[in-house]
Amino acid sequence: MVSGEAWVKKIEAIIKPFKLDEVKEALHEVGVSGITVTEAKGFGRQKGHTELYRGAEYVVDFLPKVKLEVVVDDSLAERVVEAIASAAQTGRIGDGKIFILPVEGAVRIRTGERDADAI
Amino acid sequence: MVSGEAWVKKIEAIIKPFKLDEVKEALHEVGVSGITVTEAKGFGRQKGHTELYRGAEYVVDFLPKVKLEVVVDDSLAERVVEAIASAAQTGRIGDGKIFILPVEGAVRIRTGERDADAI
Amino acid sequence: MVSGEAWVKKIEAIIKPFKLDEVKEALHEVGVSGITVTEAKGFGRQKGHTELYRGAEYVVDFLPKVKLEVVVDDSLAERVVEAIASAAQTGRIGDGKIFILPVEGAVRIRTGERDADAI
Amino acid sequence: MKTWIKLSRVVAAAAALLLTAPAASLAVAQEAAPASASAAATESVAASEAVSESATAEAAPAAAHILASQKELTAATLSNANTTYLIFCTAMVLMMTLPGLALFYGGMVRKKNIVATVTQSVAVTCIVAVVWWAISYSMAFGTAASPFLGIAADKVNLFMGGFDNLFLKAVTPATAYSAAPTIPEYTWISYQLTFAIITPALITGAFAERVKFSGLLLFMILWSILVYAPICHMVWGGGYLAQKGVLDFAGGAVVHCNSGVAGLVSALFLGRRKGYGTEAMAPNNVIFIMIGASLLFVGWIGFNAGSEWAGDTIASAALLNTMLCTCLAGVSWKVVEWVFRGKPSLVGILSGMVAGLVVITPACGFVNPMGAMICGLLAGPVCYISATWVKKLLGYDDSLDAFGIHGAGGFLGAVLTGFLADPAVNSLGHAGMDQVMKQLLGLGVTIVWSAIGTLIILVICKFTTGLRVSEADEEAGLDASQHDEVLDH
Amino acid sequence: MKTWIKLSRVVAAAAALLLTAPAASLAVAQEAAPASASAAATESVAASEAVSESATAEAAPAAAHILASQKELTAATLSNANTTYLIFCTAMVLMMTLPGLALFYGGMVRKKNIVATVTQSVAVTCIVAVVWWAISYSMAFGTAASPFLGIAADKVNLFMGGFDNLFLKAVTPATAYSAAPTIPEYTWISYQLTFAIITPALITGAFAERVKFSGLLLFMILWSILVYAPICHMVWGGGYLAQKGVLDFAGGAVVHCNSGVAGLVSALFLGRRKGYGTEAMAPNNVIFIMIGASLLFVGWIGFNAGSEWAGDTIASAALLNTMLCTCLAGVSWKVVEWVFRGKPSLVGILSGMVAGLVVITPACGFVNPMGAMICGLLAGPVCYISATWVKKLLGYDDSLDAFGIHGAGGFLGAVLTGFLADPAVNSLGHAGMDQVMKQLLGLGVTIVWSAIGTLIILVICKFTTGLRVSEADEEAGLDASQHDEVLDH
Amino acid sequence: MKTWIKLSRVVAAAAALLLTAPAASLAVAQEAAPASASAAATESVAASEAVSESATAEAAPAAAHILASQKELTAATLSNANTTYLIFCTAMVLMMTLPGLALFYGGMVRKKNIVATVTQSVAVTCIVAVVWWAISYSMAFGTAASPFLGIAADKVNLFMGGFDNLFLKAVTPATAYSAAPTIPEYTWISYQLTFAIITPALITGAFAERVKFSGLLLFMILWSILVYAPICHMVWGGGYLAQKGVLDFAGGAVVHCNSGVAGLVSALFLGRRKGYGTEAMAPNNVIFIMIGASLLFVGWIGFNAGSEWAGDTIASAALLNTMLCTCLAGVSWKVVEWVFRGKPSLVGILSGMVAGLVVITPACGFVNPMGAMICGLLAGPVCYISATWVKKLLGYDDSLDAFGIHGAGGFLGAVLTGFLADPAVNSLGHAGMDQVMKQLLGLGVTIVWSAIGTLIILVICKFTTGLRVSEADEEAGLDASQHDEVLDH
Ligand SMILES: Nc1ncnc2c1ncn2[C@@H]1O[C@H](COP(=O)(O)OP(=O)(O)O)[C@@H](O)[C@H]1O
Ligand SMILES: Nc1ncnc2c1ncn2[C@@H]1O[C@H](COP(=O)(O)OP(=O)(O)O)[C@@H](O)[C@H]1O
Ligand SMILES: Nc1ncnc2c1ncn2[C@@H]1O[C@H](COP(=O)(O)OP(=O)(O)O)[C@@H](O)[C@H]1O
Repeated sequence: MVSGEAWVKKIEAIIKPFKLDEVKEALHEVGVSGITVTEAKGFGRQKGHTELYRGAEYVVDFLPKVKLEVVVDDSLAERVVEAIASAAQTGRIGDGKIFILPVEGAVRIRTGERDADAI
Repeated sequence: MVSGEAWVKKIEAIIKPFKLDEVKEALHEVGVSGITVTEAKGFGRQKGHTELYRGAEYVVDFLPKVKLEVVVDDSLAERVVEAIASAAQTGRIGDGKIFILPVEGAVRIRTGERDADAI
Repeated sequence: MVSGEAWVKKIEAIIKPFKLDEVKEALHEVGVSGITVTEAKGFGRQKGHTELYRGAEYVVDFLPKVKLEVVVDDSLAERVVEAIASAAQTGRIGDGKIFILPVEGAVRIRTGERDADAI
Repeated sequence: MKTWIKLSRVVAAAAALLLTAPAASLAVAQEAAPASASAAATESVAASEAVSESATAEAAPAAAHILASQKELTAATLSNANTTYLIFCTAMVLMMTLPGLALFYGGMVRKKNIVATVTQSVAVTCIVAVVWWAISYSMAFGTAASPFLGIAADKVNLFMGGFDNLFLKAVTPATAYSAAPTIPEYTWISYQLTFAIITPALITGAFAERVKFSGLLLFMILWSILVYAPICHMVWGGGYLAQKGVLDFAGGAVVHCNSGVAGLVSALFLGRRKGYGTEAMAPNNVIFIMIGASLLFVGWIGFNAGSEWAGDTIASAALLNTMLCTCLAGVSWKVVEWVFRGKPSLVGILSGMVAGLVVITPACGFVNPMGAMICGLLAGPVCYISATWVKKLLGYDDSLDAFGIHGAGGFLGAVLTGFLADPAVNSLGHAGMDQVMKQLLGLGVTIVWSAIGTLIILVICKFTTGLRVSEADEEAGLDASQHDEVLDH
Repeated sequence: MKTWIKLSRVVAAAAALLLTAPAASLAVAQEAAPASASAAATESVAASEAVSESATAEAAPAAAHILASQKELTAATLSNANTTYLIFCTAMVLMMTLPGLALFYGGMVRKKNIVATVTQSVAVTCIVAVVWWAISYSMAFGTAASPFLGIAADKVNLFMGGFDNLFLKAVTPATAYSAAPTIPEYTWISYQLTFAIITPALITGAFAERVKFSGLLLFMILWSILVYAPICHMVWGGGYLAQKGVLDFAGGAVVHCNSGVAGLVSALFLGRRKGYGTEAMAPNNVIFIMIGASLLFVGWIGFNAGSEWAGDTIASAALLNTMLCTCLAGVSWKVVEWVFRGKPSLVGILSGMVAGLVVITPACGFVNPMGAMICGLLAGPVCYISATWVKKLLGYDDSLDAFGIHGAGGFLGAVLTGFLADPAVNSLGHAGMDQVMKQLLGLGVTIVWSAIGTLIILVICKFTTGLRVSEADEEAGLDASQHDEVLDH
Repeated sequence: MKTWIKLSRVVAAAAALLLTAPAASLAVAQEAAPASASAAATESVAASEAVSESATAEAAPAAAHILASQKELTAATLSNANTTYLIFCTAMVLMMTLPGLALFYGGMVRKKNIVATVTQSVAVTCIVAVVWWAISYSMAFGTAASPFLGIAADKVNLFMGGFDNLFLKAVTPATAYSAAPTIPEYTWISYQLTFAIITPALITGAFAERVKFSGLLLFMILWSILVYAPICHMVWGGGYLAQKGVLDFAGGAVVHCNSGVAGLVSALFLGRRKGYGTEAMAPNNVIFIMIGASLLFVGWIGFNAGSEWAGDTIASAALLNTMLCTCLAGVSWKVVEWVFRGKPSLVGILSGMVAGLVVITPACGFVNPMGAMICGLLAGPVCYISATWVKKLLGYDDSLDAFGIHGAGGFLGAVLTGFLADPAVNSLGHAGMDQVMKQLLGLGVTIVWSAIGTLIILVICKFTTGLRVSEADEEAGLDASQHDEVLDH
């Protein structure tokens, strides 16, 4: 079953946490029915802050981000990317990134359905 | 070293949290020796709930899930998928998904071993 | 835009939490400008511990790990892998793994830049 | 078949409880003769009360246990010092439940049930206060003046205080309760309310992670009325057990044994949690457990030393005994655990401390510090065994050890009181086999009443509100399914 | 345009507040005649003070409300029992703010603001103590001896205590405050300080998640001096409202209505949080809310019963009333919520309990337990409506319901006191429409003074330190932007 | 080589400590003459004790410092008010350690060590209580009747109370301690126990994140006996420093300077944590720090005002002084931090408040409010400098600033007491250079005794149980390696 051919894509997006609701709405409109979200910390161009406790200095350059994973049919991928990109944008540094990865197979655990049917 | 050829697969599974122990056991039996687990929130067909605090309504449609990542040899992939699928199944909505992704290289940090030896 | 061709790689590393700062420094030196980090639990050769609460035994074989994700140009991938591998190494069991995955596209949300420009 | 297993467990439990009956009846028999003497003594005490009390009210308030009635309070009898004492003890015992017990229990369940578990302690507090005001204070500390269901008033008074004081209607700013004649009854009601709250709240530990919220509320209302109030009256309200000379300084039987047994019956009746024994059910937050246990410790000073209702020598003994027994029990549990488990755990030391607090509760105002150390030395190992080995052996799922610690510890403490009471500390105390038999009588009656009462109430709840959530709700967690409110968003 | 909306809201608020003015002026008019009589009475009381006090000081300390002055304290008049009482009440009320309120509010905001929210309670505590020492104690509890801005001393005294006691310079180990003549003034100052701390701290609930730290500090300093001290003096320092016979046992007007109104004005002035109504703003940690609310409950015993300044019968009534009203309000909010929301929530029960605590505050030392139950029955639904429907309707963003609960609850409690006061509990209490009018007068003056004072201070802050953080800072969270200190690393 | 560095550090520390010796010996010399006079005075006081005490027991309890002995307690001498007072103070000081200090320290370490850090406070509480009962109470507050190691009893009594009261065998319900003759000795023992608990518990801050649990337990047992008990006896048990007229109201030297110095020596002896200075070691939970600091503040009222052992005028002064100094120190630290760090932090304000609490501890019952404000103003900056710059400069790793705050603050407070004591507040107090010299004597003796005693104990532990965990265990965290119990599953 592991086809080797990637008709399905995984879109990973790192966004600002307070944009999650808007992005979810946008994805919903595009027709995405499933999303998985993880809390993450991001390090990038956006500057963090310095914490000082009783003389000890800690540079906190990891900022809170949210990581979204959406697996969709190839045909939908571009629209998903655009939906995320526009909903998550503030124009300020640190808005985040979207990555597209190939997926070779998918299974819906409840039913055992495979690949395109599974997502 | 980055071979470009994907003899190794990464199996990602989003499952219900209380199924983690069973899935771990199942994977152990199949011969998987390493698993990485992250807490996640899932949005899908399974309905969440609405929270109301002093008049303000919050739709909590992200439900707690656990994300498993297992990197295995191509030959083991199908068995791993099946082991997860059967151990994580409750038959109720929200059981989750399994995705198979290609991996182009692997390293064991401790020893520097590469690819198949590393996992 | 989704090229299908993977000129860009995603390096995933599972490391010991207290090595994060060192690895970050190492990546910085190699020229990596963005990293995403997630807290994870790892199961592997490294042994966990057993917790006993009032007679009930819980085998805690998932140990705290940190998962790093770095998306870089193909050309940089090998150096990134080496940087992580050497910075994260303690030589003791449980040091973790590095995986290389193909990426088919990337977007910087703030600007809409694509692929290599986006990372 | 499942029902069958459940039934058989309940039967087994009933059988186990009946085993205590012989001890109880034995004790009753033994007491038959002295009882009349004691009754006579009681009367003569009552007769000389007017005299003795003005002279020694402060010196021997525990004597008032046996003489339950409302008294007039005047500017002359009011003591600001004692009232101050009891007001603060009220605050401290309240703190034991909120946030103490709520956190102690909340930290021990899995994360998906923490909000629900905490809510149980909060809701029990609210609902019991209302019931106390409406009904149960009258039943616990009233004096029945008229027959009830054809039973003569003085017989009724053996088991409950009657219904003449519903809605506190007989209480005024100028009344005091006979046991604490220098303190306004308003404060007495408040202080006793905090005991009436924490006792049922302790039972929630046996229900945890699977009980339906509506069922829990109904259970608690009925239990407060049918189980707590009568047992409280029998021991502290001048009822049957008080007259028999049972010693229970701050609630070994009334509070701990009572709630522990109710917890055991409930745990057996509800059945185990889904996944019990196979799934990991480690505490979600041991820091919350620590905060909870610490506030229990601090507040318990108001519980134990407070049960003297005055800051005097007996209260001082209760204070020191409480601190010593608790700390030594923490050490003794730790040592046992270190030996058997390989490493000492925070939850272990804290469990030992709570065990010590429970064991010293009935004894604290009767024993001397050496007695307290003996209690502490035994508290750790005995409750360790009860909460680990016995629970495993019998296979019931008393999630947070309401029985394992409070039931067993309360029993142990009550028995030890009979062996260790030192008249130099408290003239009402007296050690010896006869006292031990009295203690067993008190425990037997408490256990039987509590077990039967709890069982009846459980059956009522099962067939009305329901008691256990559905499997899917249990899997999803009570937080989401019962309250639409989760800790992590 | 935004400014326009903001302005119009402020105007609307001002209008709403003025609606209360007629009631107030009406009450003032009604009081015009009896006022002189009352004043006369006051004088005669003052005259016979030397006699009456030694005889009845303990029996009727609340009378001292009207007689504000410094008294000599000697070994003969000092009461160790009462001093003990008030020292512990001080500790308990301190615990209400730290860690109580800090956690109650801290748990309710989003995670990115928890540190900042908690810091606000801590910083307010520190800064108010210094201001209290330097200025506001003198203004609240001093007695002006010289004219101020050309106003005669006795007129000044109607509104504030003057500046003769700045830096506590007139306080010695041998002075007592007339209201509590058996207790050293040092303890009185400490106890009252805890009230002066929690009142402004309550307002931070309306500021939450968007206020600039420096702006908050300036606001709090000015508010302590210009709003809290005068209102405190008017009601408790023997000022205008005390003389008018307004009943406010522990601070329905002084503390709750006052801070609630200030919160409303502040919320309107600051405008809503970014994302209000669209973004999810669920509490970050309901367990912290529970700990906070529980410690508020426990500490409130020191607040309410403590306001009798002695552990006597009235304190006992305040204790029991506080417990009953709080618990019933928890139940009544829960029931309303269960009906309208489908499920009861932990935050709901806790909110109900806090509402009950607020409502009983002015009444606790005047009503009987039945009165307390009436307060509790109403507290839940009324504050539920105010904190949910009214807030939604008016569209202001009072983040943590400083107004919704404290404003509305304080108002309700003060009015109910007028209806329910029972002279059998407290001879100073008296129920009836005339008393209700007095209560409305007290509320009217408090509301108007608080609203106008707060508005002036907000304007001052806006144009000096600034009041609201930048949009980017609000997005990033106050923890990072104001304190460089976040909960999760 | 590593050992070498370690050794050299220890030597450096010893040298540093010896620098204080001249001050001490200077003071000793200065005291040589007046000492005999003072001793004579002491005797005469002792002679007239029977008379004076019944008359002035309440008025001047601190005088009893010098007169250490057991007294008879009768119904006539017992004060319910004072006993009530001390029972609650006991509960409050207990709360300082559990859960206060446990959370304060637990929140400051990294997440992998939180359980272990908290366990340290809990375990110290348990173990010290047992040691107190068995040995150290006798050594601290007993009176040696027989020679020890050939030293005459009266000489022994200068440094410790002897072994006649092991296992509390001389304590009965009818005894009181001479310093608090109106309170049962049982309560006295309990109250003093809470001090004996928190002092070593404070030291765990210097051990944090690298100490072996078994080593810690052994250390604490020995330290309680060899360091705490003698120093406590010297200052509060009528020993050498009491006779020299050292003023230490609530424990500036006995508790804070003592534990701070022990912490410094321990930190130097153990060496730095792995990764110190390179790895991020930010506090895992500032909210826990806030709860801990707040409960320290609240409980400290029982610590400071409680050290008067009666709710009187001096206690009132101690109460107000504690609140003012604490709050101002919170402000003054914040200001310094705002200037040097750019933003004020929650941990900063809380550290300032704890610094203020420490500084006012020896002074609170001797100074007036203005004096307290001076203490507060200095507490912030001085402890800020000590906990940040000095620590950095000297390079030792006192993880949670046991020395930085308690050592420095205790020293500062003790010295300021000599400058600021106001006889109007407490007739035993007296300001001036002579008193300052006495204070330096007290500090010198405390520092030298504590440093040497601690060093000896550390060496013993190192070669028996071991003191520091292995590198791998330190990396994995103490929670997993010492207790098999982690916060996050
Ligand atoms: N090369 C990369 N690999 C993985 N994650 C990245 C990479 N670059 C950026 N990120 C993630 O995107 C977030 C935002 O990136 P940043 O450089 O701060 O701003 P911008 O998105 O505006 O370019 C980072 O915090 C990090 O989580
Ligand atoms: N297309 C998808 N991409 C990523 N994750 C998905 C996707 N669809 C579902 N998921 C994840 O799987 C979980 C279960 O999916 P759901 O639709 O609720 O039920 P079911 O698994 O029964 O189809 C979701 O909560 C989400 O975490
Ligand atoms: N096959 C795998 N797939 C995914 N993660 C793995 C795999 N093998 C190991 N890991 C991750 O790497 C961590 C370290 O592995 P482990 O076997 O304990 O030691 P080592 O890295 O020394 O071989 C594990 O805790 C797990 O998180």
